[in-house]
Amino acid sequence: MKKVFLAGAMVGLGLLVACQPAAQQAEAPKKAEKKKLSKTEKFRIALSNQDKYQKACSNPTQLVPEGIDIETFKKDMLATVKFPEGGVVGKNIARGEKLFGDPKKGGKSRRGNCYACHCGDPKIIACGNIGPSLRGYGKRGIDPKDTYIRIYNSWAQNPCSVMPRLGYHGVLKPEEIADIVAYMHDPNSPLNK
Amino acid sequence: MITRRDLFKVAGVGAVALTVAPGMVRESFGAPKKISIDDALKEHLGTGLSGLKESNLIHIKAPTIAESGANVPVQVSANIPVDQVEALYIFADANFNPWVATVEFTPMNGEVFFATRIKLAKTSPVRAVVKMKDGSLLAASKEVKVTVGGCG
Amino acid sequence: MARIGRAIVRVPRRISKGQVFKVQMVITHPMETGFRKDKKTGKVIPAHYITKVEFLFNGKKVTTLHTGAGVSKNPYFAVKMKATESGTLTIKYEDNKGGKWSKEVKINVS
Amino acid sequence: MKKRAFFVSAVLAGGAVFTAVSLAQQQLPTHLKELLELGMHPGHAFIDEGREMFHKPGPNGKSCATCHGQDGKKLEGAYAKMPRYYKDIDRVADIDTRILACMTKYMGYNAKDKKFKKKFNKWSGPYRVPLATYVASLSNGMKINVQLDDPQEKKLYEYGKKLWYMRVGARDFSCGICHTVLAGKRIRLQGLPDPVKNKLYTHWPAYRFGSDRMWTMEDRVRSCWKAYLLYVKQWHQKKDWVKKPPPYSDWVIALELYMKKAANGATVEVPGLLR
Repeated sequence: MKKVFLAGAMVGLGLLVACQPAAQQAEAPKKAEKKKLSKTEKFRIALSNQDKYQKACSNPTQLVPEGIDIETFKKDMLATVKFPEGGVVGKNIARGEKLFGDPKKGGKSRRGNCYACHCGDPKIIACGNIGPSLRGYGKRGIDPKDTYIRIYNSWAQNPCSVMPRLGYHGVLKPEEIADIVAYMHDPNSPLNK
Repeated sequence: MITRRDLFKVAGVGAVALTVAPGMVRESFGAPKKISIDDALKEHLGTGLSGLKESNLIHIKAPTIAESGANVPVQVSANIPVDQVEALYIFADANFNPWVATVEFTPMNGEVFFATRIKLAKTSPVRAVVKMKDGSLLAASKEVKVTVGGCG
Repeated sequence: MARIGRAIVRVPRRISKGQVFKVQMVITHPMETGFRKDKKTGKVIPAHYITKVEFLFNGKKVTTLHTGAGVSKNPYFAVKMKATESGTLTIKYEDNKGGKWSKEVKINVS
Repeated sequence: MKKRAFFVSAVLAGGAVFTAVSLAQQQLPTHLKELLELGMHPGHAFIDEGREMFHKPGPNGKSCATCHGQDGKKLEGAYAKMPRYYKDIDRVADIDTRILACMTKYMGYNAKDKKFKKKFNKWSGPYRVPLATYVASLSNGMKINVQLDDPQEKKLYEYGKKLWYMRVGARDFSCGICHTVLAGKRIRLQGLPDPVKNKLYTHWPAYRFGSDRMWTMEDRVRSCWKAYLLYVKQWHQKKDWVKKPPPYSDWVIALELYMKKAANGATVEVPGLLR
């Protein structure tokens, strides 16, 4: 068991040294890929994929970064945000709605899954109260760019927030986030009616 | 009454058996034909929705919001002497086959009571219909909202 | 699978004469509707569900349940009955694939 | 005898609750409460099945009962002290791991037999879940009492604590995010419990009506990891996903140990009923 932890720690250190945002890591695939990894090995690597910012947030207080100054933290995070070519407000509102939470499936969505934590469309009852309600979001006069950054990398505004950094990890592509922003700011969307 | 249900059952099983055969009638299976509540009532009771009499003697206990449609607890009781009752029917409107269960009572039961867990395809009323010995049909219903549970 | 058809029944331990009591049971059964597809193979899982449950007390019919695939997996049923004498409650149940089982419970009236 | 008494009291209590509950409409799901009011759930069938399995001889003729006594006499209270260090297998084991070790070490099942392993791991399999439920039910009514006497236990406990707060994966989750920081809030309509503060280990293994399955804590912890979206290289390439830690691994047992130690003093009530 000792070995397990040691090995894990070593892999972790190795990756920490080469710590880069996931989006950048993707560009340099390694040759070792061909070797088939055992499940145990895979899990160990996945755990050691923890980046330096996640590590800073992994203390019992959870929502306060440890070891990194808050301003630096925000600046680093903001630097990772990539903007789509067509601007932060996308055109495909229907796609935005589906990513936000498909009303046909009771607000389910494999990608955005916003209703898990936020309420919005009054027709969807099964919405969480972890985040603030997004009812009438478009009417609050919030800059769409801020909305975009919030979804792309919420830690740029609110370090160690519980909101997943959806763009940073590549869960949503920049264009997809732009569509969600469009859906949230559209005056005709059920959120704002 | 029983022969009718048996017929239906046979038809249902037959349809499934057919679709299991590879490639055959897949299309018809892709969208199984939904039986409307009216048809289901007609099939089991011989009359549609209009033939039911709402009654406050029948109580349905079911959750208002269900986190999982697969397991909705339903308890039905009725303030009617059991020897006047022939059977109790439970229907769920939005299911492909709205008929869920039939309970035949005898005086040995002492009380009109039945509890079970049922499947609900989506938000819909759950109906309980009591068929009296004199042939009249008393009904009650309760709307159950089915939502997505957990993280979704 | 051997476990299909396993049932557990609960009745109160002591029953006074003429008292109305609850009989609860859980049957282990998949209750397949026949509409569901196997996620891995994409094939339709054939319907398999309990069709009939009979409650007999000392050989006399108490209740018969006719059920369809609308009842949940591992179905739970509860009915009430009254007894004026001790005896055996026999519960017979069967499914649409020809499975037949029965379960006996002692009822002690005091 | 004890069990019978429990039936009666359950029926009586059920009746009392039934009349007392008002029909007030709530916006929160009343689902679980109403299911509990039914008084009996499929979890109880697993105890029955486990009892039968417990007395069934393995390939070498020995059954669980051979060592542990008829009806698990010698195992009463054992579950309340698990996970703990076992000398014979030289590791800290939770109930699933312990059952696997017993079956392969003493009952003649072959640990390398893939068929057996698959059958054992399977949710609907005849060995792991029913046996775990049955053995856990033997500790019903007893107080959870996990002690860290062995250095291995201590080490694993510390590691479990670290894992609890470790934020990782494409969703930046840790166990603590949902179950410490956000405890009391709702994810959709599901209330988030705090298993550490509120000593919630008491009702596992539990029947979860959302999936219609009996879950042991091993299953529960492992499927929590699924929500993390852990990945080796890129999360959106399916082959790189790491959904769950391997079964019976120290990662799982460490978390179990951390949670169960926190539940010390609470009374075991198996099987539970949850969403």
